[in-house]
Amino acid sequence: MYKNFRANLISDNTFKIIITVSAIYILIIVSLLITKLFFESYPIWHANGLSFIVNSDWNTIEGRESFGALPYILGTMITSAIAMAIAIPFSIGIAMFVSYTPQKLHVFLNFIIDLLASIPSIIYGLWGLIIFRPIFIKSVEIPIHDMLGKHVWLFSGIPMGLDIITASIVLSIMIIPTISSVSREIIKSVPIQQQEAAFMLGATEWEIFKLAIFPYSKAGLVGASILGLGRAVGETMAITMLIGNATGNFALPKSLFQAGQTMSSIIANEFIEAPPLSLHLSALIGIGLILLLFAICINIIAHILVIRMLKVQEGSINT
Amino acid sequence: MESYKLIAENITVYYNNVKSIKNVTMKFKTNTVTSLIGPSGCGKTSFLRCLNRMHDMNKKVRVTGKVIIDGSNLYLDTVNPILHRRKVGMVFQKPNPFPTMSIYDNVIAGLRLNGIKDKKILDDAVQTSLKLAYLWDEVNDNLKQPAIELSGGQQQRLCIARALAIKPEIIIMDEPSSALDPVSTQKIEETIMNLKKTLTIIIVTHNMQQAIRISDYTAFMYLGKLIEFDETKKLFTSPNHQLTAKYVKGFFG
Amino acid sequence: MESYKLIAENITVYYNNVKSIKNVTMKFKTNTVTSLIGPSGCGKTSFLRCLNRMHDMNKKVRVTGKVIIDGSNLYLDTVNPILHRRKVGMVFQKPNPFPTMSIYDNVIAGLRLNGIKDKKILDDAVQTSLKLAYLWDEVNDNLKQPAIELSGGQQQRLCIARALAIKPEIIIMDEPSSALDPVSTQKIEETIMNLKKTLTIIIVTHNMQQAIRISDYTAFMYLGKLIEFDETKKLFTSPNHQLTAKYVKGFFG
Amino acid sequence: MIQKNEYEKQFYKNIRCRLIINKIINICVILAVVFALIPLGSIIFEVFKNGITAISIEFLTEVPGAIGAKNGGIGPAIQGTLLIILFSSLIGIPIGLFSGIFLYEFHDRKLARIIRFVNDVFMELPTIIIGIFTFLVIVLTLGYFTILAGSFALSLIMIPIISKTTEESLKMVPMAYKEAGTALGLQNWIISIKIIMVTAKKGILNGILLSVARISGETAPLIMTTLGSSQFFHSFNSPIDSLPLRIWRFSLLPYDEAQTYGWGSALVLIFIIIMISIIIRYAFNTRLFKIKT
Amino acid sequence: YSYGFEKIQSNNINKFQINGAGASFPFPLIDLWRTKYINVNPEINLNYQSIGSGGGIKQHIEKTIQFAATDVPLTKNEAKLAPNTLHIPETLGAIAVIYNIPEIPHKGLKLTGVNLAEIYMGEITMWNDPKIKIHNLEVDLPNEQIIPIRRSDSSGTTFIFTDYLSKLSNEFYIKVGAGKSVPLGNGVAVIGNEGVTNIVENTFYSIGYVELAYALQTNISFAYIENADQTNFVEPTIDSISSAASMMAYDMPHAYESWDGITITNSPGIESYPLSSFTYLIIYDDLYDVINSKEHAIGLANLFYWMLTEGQNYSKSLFYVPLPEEIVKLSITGIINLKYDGELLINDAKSPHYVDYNVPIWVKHVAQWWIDDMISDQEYIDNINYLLTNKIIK
Ligand SMILES: Nc1ncnc2c1ncn2[C@@H]1O[C@H](COP(=O)(O)OP(=O)(O)OP(=O)(O)O)[C@@H](O)[C@H]1O
Ligand SMILES: Nc1ncnc2c1ncn2[C@@H]1O[C@H](COP(=O)(O)OP(=O)(O)OP(=O)(O)O)[C@@H](O)[C@H]1O
Ligand SMILES: [Mg+2]
Ligand SMILES: [Mg+2]
Repeated sequence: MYKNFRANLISDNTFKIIITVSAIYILIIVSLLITKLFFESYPIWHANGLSFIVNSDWNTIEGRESFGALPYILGTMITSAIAMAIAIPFSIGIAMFVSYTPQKLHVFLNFIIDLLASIPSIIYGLWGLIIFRPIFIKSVEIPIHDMLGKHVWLFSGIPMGLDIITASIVLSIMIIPTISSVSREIIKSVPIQQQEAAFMLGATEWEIFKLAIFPYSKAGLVGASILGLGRAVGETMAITMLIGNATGNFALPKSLFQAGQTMSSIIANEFIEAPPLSLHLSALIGIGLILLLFAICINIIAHILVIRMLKVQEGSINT
Repeated sequence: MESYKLIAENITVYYNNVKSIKNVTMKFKTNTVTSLIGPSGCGKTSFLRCLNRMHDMNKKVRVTGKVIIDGSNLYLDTVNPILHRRKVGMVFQKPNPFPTMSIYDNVIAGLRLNGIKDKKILDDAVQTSLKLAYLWDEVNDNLKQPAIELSGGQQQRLCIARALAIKPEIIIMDEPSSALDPVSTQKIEETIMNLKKTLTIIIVTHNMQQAIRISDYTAFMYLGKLIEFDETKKLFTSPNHQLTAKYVKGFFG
Repeated sequence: MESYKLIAENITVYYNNVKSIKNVTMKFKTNTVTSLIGPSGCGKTSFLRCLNRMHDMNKKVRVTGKVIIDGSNLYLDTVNPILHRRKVGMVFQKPNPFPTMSIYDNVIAGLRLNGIKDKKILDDAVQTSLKLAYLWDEVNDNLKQPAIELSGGQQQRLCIARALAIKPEIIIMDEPSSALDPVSTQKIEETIMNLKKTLTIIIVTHNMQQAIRISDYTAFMYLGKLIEFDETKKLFTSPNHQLTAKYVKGFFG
Repeated sequence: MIQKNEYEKQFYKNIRCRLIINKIINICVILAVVFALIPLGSIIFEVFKNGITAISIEFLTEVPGAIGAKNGGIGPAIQGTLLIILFSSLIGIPIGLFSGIFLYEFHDRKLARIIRFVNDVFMELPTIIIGIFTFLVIVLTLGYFTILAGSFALSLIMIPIISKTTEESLKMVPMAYKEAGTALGLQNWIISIKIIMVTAKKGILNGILLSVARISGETAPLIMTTLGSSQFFHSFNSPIDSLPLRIWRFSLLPYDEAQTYGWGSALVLIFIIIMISIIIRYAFNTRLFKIKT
Repeated sequence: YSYGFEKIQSNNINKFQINGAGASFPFPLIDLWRTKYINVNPEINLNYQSIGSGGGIKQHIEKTIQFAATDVPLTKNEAKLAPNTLHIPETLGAIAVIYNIPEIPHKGLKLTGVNLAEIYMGEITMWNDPKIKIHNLEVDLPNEQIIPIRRSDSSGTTFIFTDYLSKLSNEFYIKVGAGKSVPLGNGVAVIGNEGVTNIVENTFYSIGYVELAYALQTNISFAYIENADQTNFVEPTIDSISSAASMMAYDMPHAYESWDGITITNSPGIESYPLSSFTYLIIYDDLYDVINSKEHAIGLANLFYWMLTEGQNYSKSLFYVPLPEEIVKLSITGIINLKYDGELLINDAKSPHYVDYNVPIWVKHVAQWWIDDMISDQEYIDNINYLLTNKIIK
């Protein structure tokens, strides 16, 4: 045995302490954040109680205040749901494609995806407003509205391009790179032996995915999607530029072609200007708190999903 | 020509543009067992993987040559390798069961793909295949157990069962018994002898006794080249090439 | 007592609270080779992993009993297993070189990561270990190549070299040559005979010929129990137990 | 026992269908790629087309000129963005990595489960809430806007992303490598960092880059923590500028010149992110982890 | 201008940054001042960030910046949180009502405040509604639905606009009211002036309101609005806006008084544009809490003084309206009140107008009422006594 092996075994404990402290840091920050949000929003809970969640009035004028968060809660749910429904298949498609393409195309696609994941949301917003909106109105909204607008409530309203559907689509475009970038890494790290096994059984590419890649990586893919959902739920700038920003009862989502509002967009629209110590400010922070609870719910659901799906927890096959 | 189930012609394999297998040609007769022997790294695995276009998976590998199964060339662009792979079962050097699936699901994975849903057929297939692979007795009351909880040898036998379940016409095995104890090995050998009646078998082995026991033909490879391919008896008793003689003696001596 | 390098006493292993190894006791003399044989799934790997507290990694496994190396019990809470693991080299059933490292880095991983930086020592260690593992000639002009690009057998020999590089006092090997061709196997066996002079070696094998050739003692396990542990000659020629006789005959018959 | 020809019949009956399904899915996948790339390509194209005309040495190095005038540049914004990315990475990357390792190492402990959950929630928090929080906790306590508040806020955005991706990547590393390391008598932290993490480095790196990219485009929290500035960085107790803020401000102004500068800033921002990503990838691939022989 | 307030020379000011934030409306002007003032005093770096009026007020209250700018004066509640705040009118602006009617490709559609209120409340929905038609007989209004666009983010622009509409339409006042963000549901809301301009530009039959500069920069059509006397439809120009401010000058409170509810919308005068507005600099009268040395405080006072005098010359190039002289005087009184740790930054004796302007507006009102016989002599004397006992006048 070599004499100069490091005999210093304390470092293992040091390491344990470092990683534990780092992890607890997260816990502390989040608790602090929740406490802070709760105390800052206390006046609105005190004044309105739970009716804050089910009411839809919104008036910020001094002396006429009335605050209800329902439309924004619904707005967030609907936009994120539509965005996820569009983005997940696209993202996983891209991730699948990237892992099966020839080397050169693969490098190029990776580059593009990474590039796109890094474009600030504000640029997506500008693009959505200036480039996407006019095209979308002309080629999608107006034809659909003319055909179905009168009969189907989903497509009623004025096709303005500043509405729930436009915001959701741009939102999905934004989160596609995030989800596909992470999914790609997950899919790439599925052990090749797994794929060989499926390959040998005469599986088609799709079946290889179904049989060998998906079961192995599904927990990771759910994780990637949650990452995307996180971005969707919390996205502020681009949504604010595109969703039409209705408030109060007008923001209750009734049609895809109607202006809406999400929780983060109303905060973005009004937080900066809400006077200190006002009920308005505490209502906005209250919405922030709801958003937080929202995130918690999403995670509980995802957690249940993952636990159901997850059997391999670590690594591949044990010896 | 018709008596050959599988013909590999002029196979050359490049890894990152470096030749690893050089112009290998082998012909495998229907319902025979052929052993591939040779020192570690000589290209046995690489060659086997050509036989069902397994290299398609890896973009850094290039294969040239022909592989003709039942008269049609697997390497033509117009051919769908999936149709052929069904006929070719494969067992790898390292056991690779699907880790998320139970033992049962692992065995019938291939059948499920082909759209077979009838539970009775599936149950049957599981039982038959596991019995053929001599795993049945150890797992029959625990078929729902995750496959990764099996021991190494058990996993390997599970992989054999999985390959057998799709009823291939050719089966290629890369050192299937290297992780098995002698009893199982012997039984696997019996299985092979048994399967020979209906199947064409190609097997890589380091155990020359095994090669002698089970195979009709033996191929000796060295540094990516096929040195000698002959009837097993002939190759082991009076090889044509010095290299073969040396290698084979190296074992016996 | 003093002549025993390693004593495993009353080892019992539970997987998910199911006993897989039952009260196994074995004593290994200094500078001997002991073979572990037994059918697949009988618990050989599980037992080996107890010898350097490898099961610590898996929370679903519980081990009871004592493992005494050089007089101190590895399973005491006050003992740091890391210090002992350095005395115990281990080679696994499946080759597992570090995939991101080159051949060179793999061999010296144990040294460098333990803080040895002197380039001369490292170079020396690489050369000596690779030579001992009979890999040197195949890779010496390509030490920077990624280890995963080696063939299965080459990878296994690399893992042996890696284990040897830390100069262990005991080396435990789980079917090290199952993926090797006879020539390499023979050389590995020579290595083992050579290492025996300074090391205590425990080896799992399915190849009984190998057990006979290299080992001083042989242990036969069956269904998680130690059936017989004796001098190799004695065990193979006149076993005490019927089971052993049957198993050993199964091979010779 | 299913008979051979019966099985064959089944196979040929189904194979056509399977191949068609496969083909359809392949086509869908390709369509997905194409459809996704069209808008994304369009974004890059627009930014490039509109932004390139703004780029000049003066634009990259000077403080802003008067709004609407054709002189000046975004020097302070570039400097500020680089500094903020640097500082938030200094806080965020180690904490993210270490907490990711914690979640991996102690994955079944109760504490780890709680923290994993909290972390997932954390990841979903709108960045604007993080901005509000930092404003309340740091800016108001200190009494001034500072790069430190901004970096703290952005590090809070990075940490959960890095932590999550690190854990996911580590989980993908086969146990066999951990076992090999353990058998070599290595300490746990060495196994974790020098073996497991190095094996998983691609995924981890990807997470880090994703988080850096994410924060470098953040606007909302910076408005509340660094305010923005038309001057270069000169002290830790005054506001600092950054590119997203600049883009935001420019985009809200009526002057054509401001619009052009806005696109120019966007182009510079994207360029910076690409450069950071290339440099980090390069550094990781060569110096840090490839051990010289 | 000369108000006896000379530039105080100070040799040992280090390079010093003055941070301000607030309304987006004056941002281009203040930013231009930043680049010009470098030549006047290179030691001072001005840094102004547009985060919205409310944002500026909030940061002012929290004392994280040295000064703020706002389109809307502090309300009573805000003033309570930030006592001793000075309001210093800084420049003048106006809101243009922009529209996109392809059939009328030029500016000059005539609208009354009531029209606007009804459009935004959804009571007038068609462009060819008779209530609009009656003022625009010379053009052919299309039979199309009106799409009203408004600001989504809370903003001073919306405040001024709704303040005007509330003054004109009682119904609007009751249903909606005046505020930085109001519960308007009709139409679509967009973030920022630029957003509103952009959407109106690209959406046929839409109407919106933006700061004048945005309308002028983009050459979009904007409407003439009926004046307070209902005698004329006024185009927003430098003169008409300036007139609106001048007409109100003598009703303005002093810098240190409450400005709650003070606006110059619907200002009288035949040529006054009714959607005009001040923007204000707001600053604590004692700078001790926000600046760390007297030298720097003096530097800031100098800068403010320069803004209100020479600085006004730069307004026109950016479509801002220079403050009328009456208002400049009013603003200067604010600067004179600036203190550092209790010490006035300039000497009283040097500023003859200081005393002049030290009479609170309500005193003037009381005097006016006494002249008009609206209060008795006794009441008037009581009032003067009150002023003396409370040391408001000496
Ligand atoms: N991780 C695990 N979880 C549950 N059971 C396990 C696990 N690993 C092994 N076992 C069980 O423990 C028993 C002994 O396994 P072990 O791997 O020790 O056998 P072995 O003698 O090494 O076999 P082989 O020769 O096939 O490698 C087997 O029945 C196996 O199913
Ligand atoms: N993925 C790969 N990339 C680069 N080279 C490879 C790769 N796989 C194998 N090789 C090289 O090709 C040669 C043949 O390897 P192969 O695995 O076919 O040998 P083998 O005969 O199966 O050996 P063993 O008996 O050890 O399994 C070896 O020299 C090996 O280094
Ligand atoms: Mg091989
Ligand atoms: Mg084993």
